[in-house]
Amino acid sequence: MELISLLFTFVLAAFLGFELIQKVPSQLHTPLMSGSNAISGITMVGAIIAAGVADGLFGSILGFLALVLATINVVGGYMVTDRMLGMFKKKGH
Amino acid sequence: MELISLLFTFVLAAFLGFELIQKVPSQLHTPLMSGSNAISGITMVGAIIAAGVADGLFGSILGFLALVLATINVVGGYMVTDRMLGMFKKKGH
Amino acid sequence: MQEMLINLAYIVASILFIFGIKMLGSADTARKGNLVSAIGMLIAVVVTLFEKGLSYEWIVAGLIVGTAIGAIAAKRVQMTGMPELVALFNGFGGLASLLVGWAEYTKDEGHLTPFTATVVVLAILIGGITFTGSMIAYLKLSGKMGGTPTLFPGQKVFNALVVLAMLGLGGYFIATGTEWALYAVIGLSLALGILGVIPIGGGDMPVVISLLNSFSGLAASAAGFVIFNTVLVVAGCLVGASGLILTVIMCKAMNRTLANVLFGGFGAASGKGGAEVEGEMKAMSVTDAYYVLEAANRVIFVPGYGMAVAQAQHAVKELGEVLEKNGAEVSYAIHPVAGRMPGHMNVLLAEADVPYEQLTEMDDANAIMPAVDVAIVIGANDVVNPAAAEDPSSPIYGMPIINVHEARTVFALKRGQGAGFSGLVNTLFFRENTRMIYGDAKATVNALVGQFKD
Amino acid sequence: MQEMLINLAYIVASILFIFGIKMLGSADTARKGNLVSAIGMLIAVVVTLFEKGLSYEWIVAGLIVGTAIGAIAAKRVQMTGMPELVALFNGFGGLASLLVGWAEYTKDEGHLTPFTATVVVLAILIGGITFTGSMIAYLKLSGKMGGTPTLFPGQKVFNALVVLAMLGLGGYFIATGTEWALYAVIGLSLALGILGVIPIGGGDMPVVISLLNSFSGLAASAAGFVIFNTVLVVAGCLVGASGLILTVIMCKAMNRTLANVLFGGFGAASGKGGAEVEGEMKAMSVTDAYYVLEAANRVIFVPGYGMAVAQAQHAVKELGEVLEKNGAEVSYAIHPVAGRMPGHMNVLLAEADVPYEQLTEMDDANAIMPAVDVAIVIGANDVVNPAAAEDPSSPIYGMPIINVHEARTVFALKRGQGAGFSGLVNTLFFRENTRMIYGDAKATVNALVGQFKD
Amino acid sequence: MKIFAPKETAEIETRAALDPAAAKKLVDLGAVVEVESGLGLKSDHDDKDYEAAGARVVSRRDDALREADIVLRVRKPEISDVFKLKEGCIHISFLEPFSEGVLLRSLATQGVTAIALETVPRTTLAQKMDAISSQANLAGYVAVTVAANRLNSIFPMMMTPAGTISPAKVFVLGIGVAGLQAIATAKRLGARVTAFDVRPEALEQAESLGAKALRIDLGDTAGTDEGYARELTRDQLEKQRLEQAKVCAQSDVVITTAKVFGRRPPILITKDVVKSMKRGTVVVDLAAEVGGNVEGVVPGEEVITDEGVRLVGLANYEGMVSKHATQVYASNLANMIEHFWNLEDKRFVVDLEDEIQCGCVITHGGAIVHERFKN
Amino acid sequence: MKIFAPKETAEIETRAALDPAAAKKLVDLGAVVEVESGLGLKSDHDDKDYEAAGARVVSRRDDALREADIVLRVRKPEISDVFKLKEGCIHISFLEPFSEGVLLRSLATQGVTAIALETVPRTTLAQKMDAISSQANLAGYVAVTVAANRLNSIFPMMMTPAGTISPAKVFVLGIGVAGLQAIATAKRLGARVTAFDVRPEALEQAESLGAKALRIDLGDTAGTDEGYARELTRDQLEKQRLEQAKVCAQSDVVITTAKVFGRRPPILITKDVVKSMKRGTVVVDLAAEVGGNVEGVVPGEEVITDEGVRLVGLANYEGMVSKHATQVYASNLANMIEHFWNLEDKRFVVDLEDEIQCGCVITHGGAIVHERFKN
Ligand SMILES: NC(=O)c1ccc[n+]([C@@H]2O[C@H](COP(=O)([O-])OP(=O)(O)OC[C@H]3O[C@@H](n4cnc5c(N)ncnc54)[C@H](OP(=O)(O)O)[C@@H]3O)[C@@H](O)[C@H]2O)c1
Ligand SMILES: NC(=O)c1ccc[n+]([C@@H]2O[C@H](COP(=O)([O-])OP(=O)(O)OC[C@H]3O[C@@H](n4cnc5c(N)ncnc54)[C@H](OP(=O)(O)O)[C@@H]3O)[C@@H](O)[C@H]2O)c1
Ligand SMILES: NC(=O)c1ccc[n+]([C@@H]2O[C@H](COP(=O)([O-])OP(=O)(O)OC[C@H]3O[C@@H](n4cnc5c(N)ncnc54)[C@H](O)[C@@H]3O)[C@@H](O)[C@H]2O)c1
Ligand SMILES: NC(=O)c1ccc[n+]([C@@H]2O[C@H](COP(=O)([O-])OP(=O)(O)OC[C@H]3O[C@@H](n4cnc5c(N)ncnc54)[C@H](O)[C@@H]3O)[C@@H](O)[C@H]2O)c1
Repeated sequence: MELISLLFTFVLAAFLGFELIQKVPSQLHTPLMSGSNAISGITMVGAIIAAGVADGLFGSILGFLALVLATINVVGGYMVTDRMLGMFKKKGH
Repeated sequence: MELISLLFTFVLAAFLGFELIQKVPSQLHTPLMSGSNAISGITMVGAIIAAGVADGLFGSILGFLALVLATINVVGGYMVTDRMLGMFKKKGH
Repeated sequence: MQEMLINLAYIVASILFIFGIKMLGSADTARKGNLVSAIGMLIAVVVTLFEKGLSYEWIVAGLIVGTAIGAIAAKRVQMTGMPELVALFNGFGGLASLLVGWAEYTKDEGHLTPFTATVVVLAILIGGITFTGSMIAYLKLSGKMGGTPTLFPGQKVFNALVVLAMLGLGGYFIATGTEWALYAVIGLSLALGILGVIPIGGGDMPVVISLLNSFSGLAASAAGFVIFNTVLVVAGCLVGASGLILTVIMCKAMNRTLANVLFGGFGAASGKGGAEVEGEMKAMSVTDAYYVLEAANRVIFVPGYGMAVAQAQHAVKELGEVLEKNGAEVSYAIHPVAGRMPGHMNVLLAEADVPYEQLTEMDDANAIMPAVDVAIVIGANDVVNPAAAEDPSSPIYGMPIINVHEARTVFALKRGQGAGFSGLVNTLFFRENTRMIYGDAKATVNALVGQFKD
Repeated sequence: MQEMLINLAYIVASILFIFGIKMLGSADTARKGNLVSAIGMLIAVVVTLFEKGLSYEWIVAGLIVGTAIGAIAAKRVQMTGMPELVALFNGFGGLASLLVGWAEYTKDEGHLTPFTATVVVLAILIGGITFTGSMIAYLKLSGKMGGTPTLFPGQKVFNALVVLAMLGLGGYFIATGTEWALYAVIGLSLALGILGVIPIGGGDMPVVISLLNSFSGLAASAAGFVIFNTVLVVAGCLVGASGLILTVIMCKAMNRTLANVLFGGFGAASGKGGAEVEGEMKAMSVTDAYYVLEAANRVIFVPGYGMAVAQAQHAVKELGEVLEKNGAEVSYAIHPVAGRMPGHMNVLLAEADVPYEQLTEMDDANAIMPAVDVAIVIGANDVVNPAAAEDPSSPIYGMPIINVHEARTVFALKRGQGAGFSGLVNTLFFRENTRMIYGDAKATVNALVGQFKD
Repeated sequence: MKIFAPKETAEIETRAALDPAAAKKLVDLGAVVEVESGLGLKSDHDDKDYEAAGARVVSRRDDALREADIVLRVRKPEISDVFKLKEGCIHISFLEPFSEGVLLRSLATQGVTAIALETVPRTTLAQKMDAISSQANLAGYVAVTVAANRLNSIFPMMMTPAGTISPAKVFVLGIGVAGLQAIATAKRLGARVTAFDVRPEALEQAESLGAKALRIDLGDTAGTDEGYARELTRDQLEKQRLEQAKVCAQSDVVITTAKVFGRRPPILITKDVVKSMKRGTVVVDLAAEVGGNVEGVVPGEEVITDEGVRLVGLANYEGMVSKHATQVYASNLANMIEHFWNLEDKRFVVDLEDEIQCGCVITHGGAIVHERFKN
Repeated sequence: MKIFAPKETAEIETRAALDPAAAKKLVDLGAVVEVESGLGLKSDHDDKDYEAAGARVVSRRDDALREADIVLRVRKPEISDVFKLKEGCIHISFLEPFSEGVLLRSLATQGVTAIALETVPRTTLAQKMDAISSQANLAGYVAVTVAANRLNSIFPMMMTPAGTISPAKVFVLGIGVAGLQAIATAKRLGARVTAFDVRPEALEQAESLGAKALRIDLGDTAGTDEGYARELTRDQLEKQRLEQAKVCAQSDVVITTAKVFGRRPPILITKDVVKSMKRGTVVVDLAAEVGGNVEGVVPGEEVITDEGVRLVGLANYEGMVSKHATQVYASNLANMIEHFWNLEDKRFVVDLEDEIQCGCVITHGGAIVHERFKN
């Protein structure tokens, strides 16, 4: 059942993802990509768990590496996106 | 966890429901209402289970009644919606 | 494994519901969308029959009876009777959810977890309101009950008390599991459905049904939590959310708010006390204006000097065309002194190629005004100032005007609070049926056109 | 209870992600959207730290190192270097997912359920491709590697073999749990990321990154299945789906298909063999045309008799305005014999109030044509027939034409296969860079305008 | 009441004070309407049309003048005609009250209630009877058709196989009612139009018709309360002339419409400026009849300067479209009579308290009653 | 090669065969260009303008004619002028080849290569040298400005405080180049335009300019290969006249442009129809010079019928906008010369095989070479 619930969630999230993005003005393509790249850094949550609960040094190292990388992705991703978006002076739409 | 998954599912479905309906032409308001009313007859699934697994006559009767009502809702709902939609000659959009 | 398959089928059914709802929202695909969602339902129902441990006699009987009634009703009904039939069906769905919740309670009696107790109460409560509310809507729509709001003194307070009692008893049941409290909740929810709908006028019933439809979805979703069934949760919630949005859209098309529809009737009981107030200028967003225009059958444009300033004539012409394509009858009422030179509006509208047939002289326009759904005043001011007809102290008293205030709804497009050539205050903008759409007329009209094309 | 709270927090985080993505899609709210999603991320991360049984030394170290590197890189990067930085970050995210999958394997070694094994393989496989693919994209974008496609004979077959091997070994691992198979999958996925991206030109890298971003979301989602964590599944899947849509949108803005972008490079290796073919007329939908126009910086309209027949001048003017508002430079190229009388186009465009400054004579239009992103041919035919310049046997050979075929992309708006006044076949419509948009010109142009206003 | 419309006596006048439609309207109000035979000939209406509308066609003009309670004309009456009117007769027409002191005194002496259309207040309410506007409007249109007819080239732009014809440049000076209509008409024909006026709000109005407004900073130039322009100072005029001269030199057509209420119109275009214009330029002066905005213009004539510039100074532009000019003029009069008509008594009620009448009744009860012309 | 453009001798002609711009183009091709002094006076160009363009201004017309390799004119030459031309001289102008047999023979005898602009093929390629089109286009515009000037009322609709002025009804008969431009111009001015032509595709073209097409079913009426209309049968004409008469009776302005290649234009509007028209209607006949589409029209004049209908039969409509008419005419000629110019030899290459020259060279090498005029 747990698994099914996850699948359900997965399917609904997929549809929601499709519906959310409709017409994106071209100047937003890159920031949007960058911003959602930061979200994909959610794997950081997995990395924390992996780093925190791994048994054995090897697993811990893997987890540690995963965490470092995921953190870079998240922190860097959000900051870069914000910088990009900061550049757009509102064109007075 | 099971419960959390259900909640997750519920939340995602809610967002999806909001996103799905955007601009509906006014002549479709009634059919759309009618069509989604038919979907809300999904409680029929609950009714089947209630009618099929109830212990005690009272529970069975409750379940039976629920099933009859839900079935009316589903069958009637879909058929009426279809009739309504059949009436619209495509205005040649 | 079997459970796995059943659940996978539920996922498929949910996906079909999603597609179904989406397709129902557009004219080209609506009918197919209904079919798609029906297939989803079939899958969900058939698969459920494979659940372990079901005894089939009740089920088969229930299915047969329900199918027969539903099919016959749907076949027999007159075209004009459809809305009330939907109300009826909707009520049945709500009642079914109530019964499912109740049945679950009878099964687990006594040893309900707080969570289950909560969702049982929710399913019963929402289902009950949906049921009786839909019944009243059905009666009002079918004419078996008068369409006028039923009002009595202290109604608001009384209803509020009923709600409080219901919630209190529900909480009590969840906390203690006391049986009578549940029955009381059932009773009160049924009562509330009736009490909530009787003060609403017959004309507003479609909105009420849509809202109750949203409720019945939520009730199904609550029933899903009761029996831990995902497809119920998902489908119910989809209907709950999309139904709510639809309800809001329907309200906007009537140029009303949901609160106004639901509680407007109460106002009718208390009102008519105070003196004639000045009113206030009510702004409206372009999107909301779209919903009103989308539902309008007769639209009249009243251009003025502001249209010329904004050079909005081409945009106006296009909005006219779009409205016509949408099925509305469109004309342009030209006041003789609109603009700043004789024939100012003619020059501009001819430039935009508005057909001569659609240009209407003041008197002809005024003759049809009461039948006009929306009069769109585009940067006109003096020429639609009701003071000319109503206020003998006004310097323009006696000048014939275009009586847009007699139209059902007036949209006044202007940039701000600017006065017209004669510098007078225009009471039109303060009227009950007037909505201001602020901004440069060209931008506003273009935005409206944009709303139609998406 | 704690677990419950954590999960509720995850739900909140997911909701914030949803809002964040939605807000990122519109210029007014994008920056706030990014903030909203960042808050969601913060909540998810903080809450995870409360998970039971975590040992914190690795975690704290990892967080500090990662935050420092990420922040410094983001601060230091030049504006022009941002896209490659995004590629780099994206690669890290993919690698992180791979590592999470791997770490989970080391923990459960040997006693993986088939399901867990499957998702571990998926997380590793997608994560691996994302990682190396992003790295190549990074190198190409930053100029550390040449932007030209790297091609070698038999590339297609070789890559297909790698894919097959990877899938086969993945299946073998799932079935048997053999360790080396997993390592082989890791290696192959890393290789595939490289192999898949090197044949793609530098100019297409943004699309590749967007696709890989979608992949990294899926990898995260797979990792979520590995550790049974809902927020990972939801957020990852949201990114996966929305990233895919975004990728498709980006392709359309380049007037390409995704397949063309991904595998187009291969074609370059094989091409240029056959004789000059006639080509075929390629139709395009209004929506796809919108994506191209939306991204265009310079647009030129070339009206002809068909615009007059359709009376599309007002619509064309409006499209011009909309394009200008969108930041494009717009002009109208008037061929001296366009239409059916001298000055035919002038009359119509003047009626629609197109500013004289935007009317361009043939020679001036031809001078800028190679720099034009989109030339929109509105019901013109003879006056844009390249045969006049290229085919000495043509009866119109020697007549100067408007060289729309030199523009990057040509949209030809006409109703069907109708010839022009002189009855000639027009090879323009068969060219590689021409897209036919069939239908009455006015309807088509109006539809295009509609696409811009929503 | 008996309403009489005599034929116009000025040779140049093609309009009439009544057309059949307006006559019918007055008949419907309950008046007895008489028109002089041949009244509508120059505006394409013959006697039968008036008869069909319910009017009586009379030939004995003097008798009719003597008996009439209301006399309707286009132009000011000859003094000899004034003395034929009976006491209490209401006389509605243009009167040129600023220059016709003797006429006003005669009207007063005769006991006539004389209404001058020139001084109808320019309020929103009075616009239906504002003949100055209705005629100026047509004059603005005619100015352009006359210019198009005289110009050696065409107005619209055309990109043709034989090269591109660039659009004519039209400069409109004075953006009152006539100027606006001139702008609109020239724009319609495809010209590039520049316009100038001393009143800043008029510039916005020109833009509302798609013209380019020439904005010259002249300091304070607000109009009078009646909506007419005030005279400018010498410095202002100089600066304005300079800027205008530049535009004039590039224009193919120049149309001037600037009037100042109650005075000689200002000279906007001096001889020097005319000299600087291109060969073939057409200058249409709508103010020519009252003095002209252009130096060298001869009222009622067209002259071609040595440099090949044509100065058009016609006297009666609106008269060139006499049918419509008559239609709107007659409608103005009928609207006025209807506005002040008492339906029960079937009579025109003179009421000097009324804001509109206060503005336009010049003589009444044997005296000049209008504030402005009392002395 | 020496190219010479003499002054036009016809009093009525205001156009010239060269304007400074075209002269410059020819000079740039390497030709020696001579123009007769005063050539451009009526089209607003003086001798200095031509000199500035690199042309030589000469006064001795006869000498120049004798020496010229190419002579450019607007109208057909007098026979006396023909005999001044040298052998092999290329003469480009309108020639009226269908009626001017003697002239053609003289040109042949003299050994002149005479090009008639009337017979330039109406193909897409040749359009840049098609003077019939370029002039008809302007004539169409002028027809409307003339009508607007003559009409007693205005074209556009106006809803004014003094009532609504309804738009003028304009009926355009014959939707060739001139008809189309007339439609466009009348539409611009705000008129309601109805149009008719026997060629069905022309009706679509009228609609593409916003006019209402009068559709009469006449059976087979396809045009000739050259794009000109074919003559109609008697029955067809009758039916057509009937339908048109109805529209005419309601119109304020009627413009006729119907020509048939090489023949007298058809009578589209008979005396009876003219009688049925409203007083004040203006009829502009663009075919008047070659015979007219309207019964009662006097070429070169304007007559007013007893019923008050004005029949305008001017002879040279395009000449009323002589500056632009000259510009496009000269450009047509320059385009033609450029098209057949050999840049190395700097000469006009006569090549009767060429599709265009085959259509428009009438005489060459001492004989009439054009198929159509050989006998
Ligand atoms: N027709 C004639 O011959 C003539 C001649 C002279 C005077 N008049 C007088 O002019 C008046 C005409 O009446 P009317 O109703 O046409 O105009 P109006 O009373 O002058 O009102 C124009 C309105 O348009 C609005 N506006 C201005 N620019 C705008 C823009 N860009 N977008 C949207 N709205 C804009 C202004 O409000 P905001 O500033 O708030 O936007 C103003 O309230 C009458 O009083 C008439 O007597 C007429
Ligand atoms: N300018 C002049 O003075 C003049 C005079 C006479 C002849 N001509 C000749 O006319 C030609 C002008 O060339 P051109 O490029 O302007 O036009 P064209 O070559 O005649 O082509 C017009 C095109 O428009 C399309 N079309 C027709 N109606 C349409 C509608 N409602 N919506 C969309 N498309 C429509 C037609 O294709 P579909 O049928 O497939 O839609 C046709 O291919 C030249 O050959 C020129 O020589 C010009
Ligand atoms: N209330 C109404 O309904 C109504 C009716 C008619 C007119 N009006 C107002 O009255 C105004 C004037 O009307 P009119 O057409 O009779 O004016 P007019 O004929 O007296 O003058 C024409 C124009 O010339 C301008 N002018 C004067 N001196 C000038 C100078 N030195 N340089 C340039 N321009 C100069 C004036 O400002 C005016 O705009 C109108 O524009 C209008 O706003 C109002
Ligand atoms: N290929 C080109 O580029 C090119 C150039 C110029 C003209 N053309 C074609 O040639 C056509 C004719 O040109 P034109 O203007 O010189 O024609 P025209 O002056 O010879 O005749 C004018 C019009 O009168 C019409 N007509 C003849 N008899 C009629 C009758 N009895 N009733 C009503 N109408 C009648 C003709 O059909 C024609 O449209 C043009 O419309 C165009 O299609 C083509």
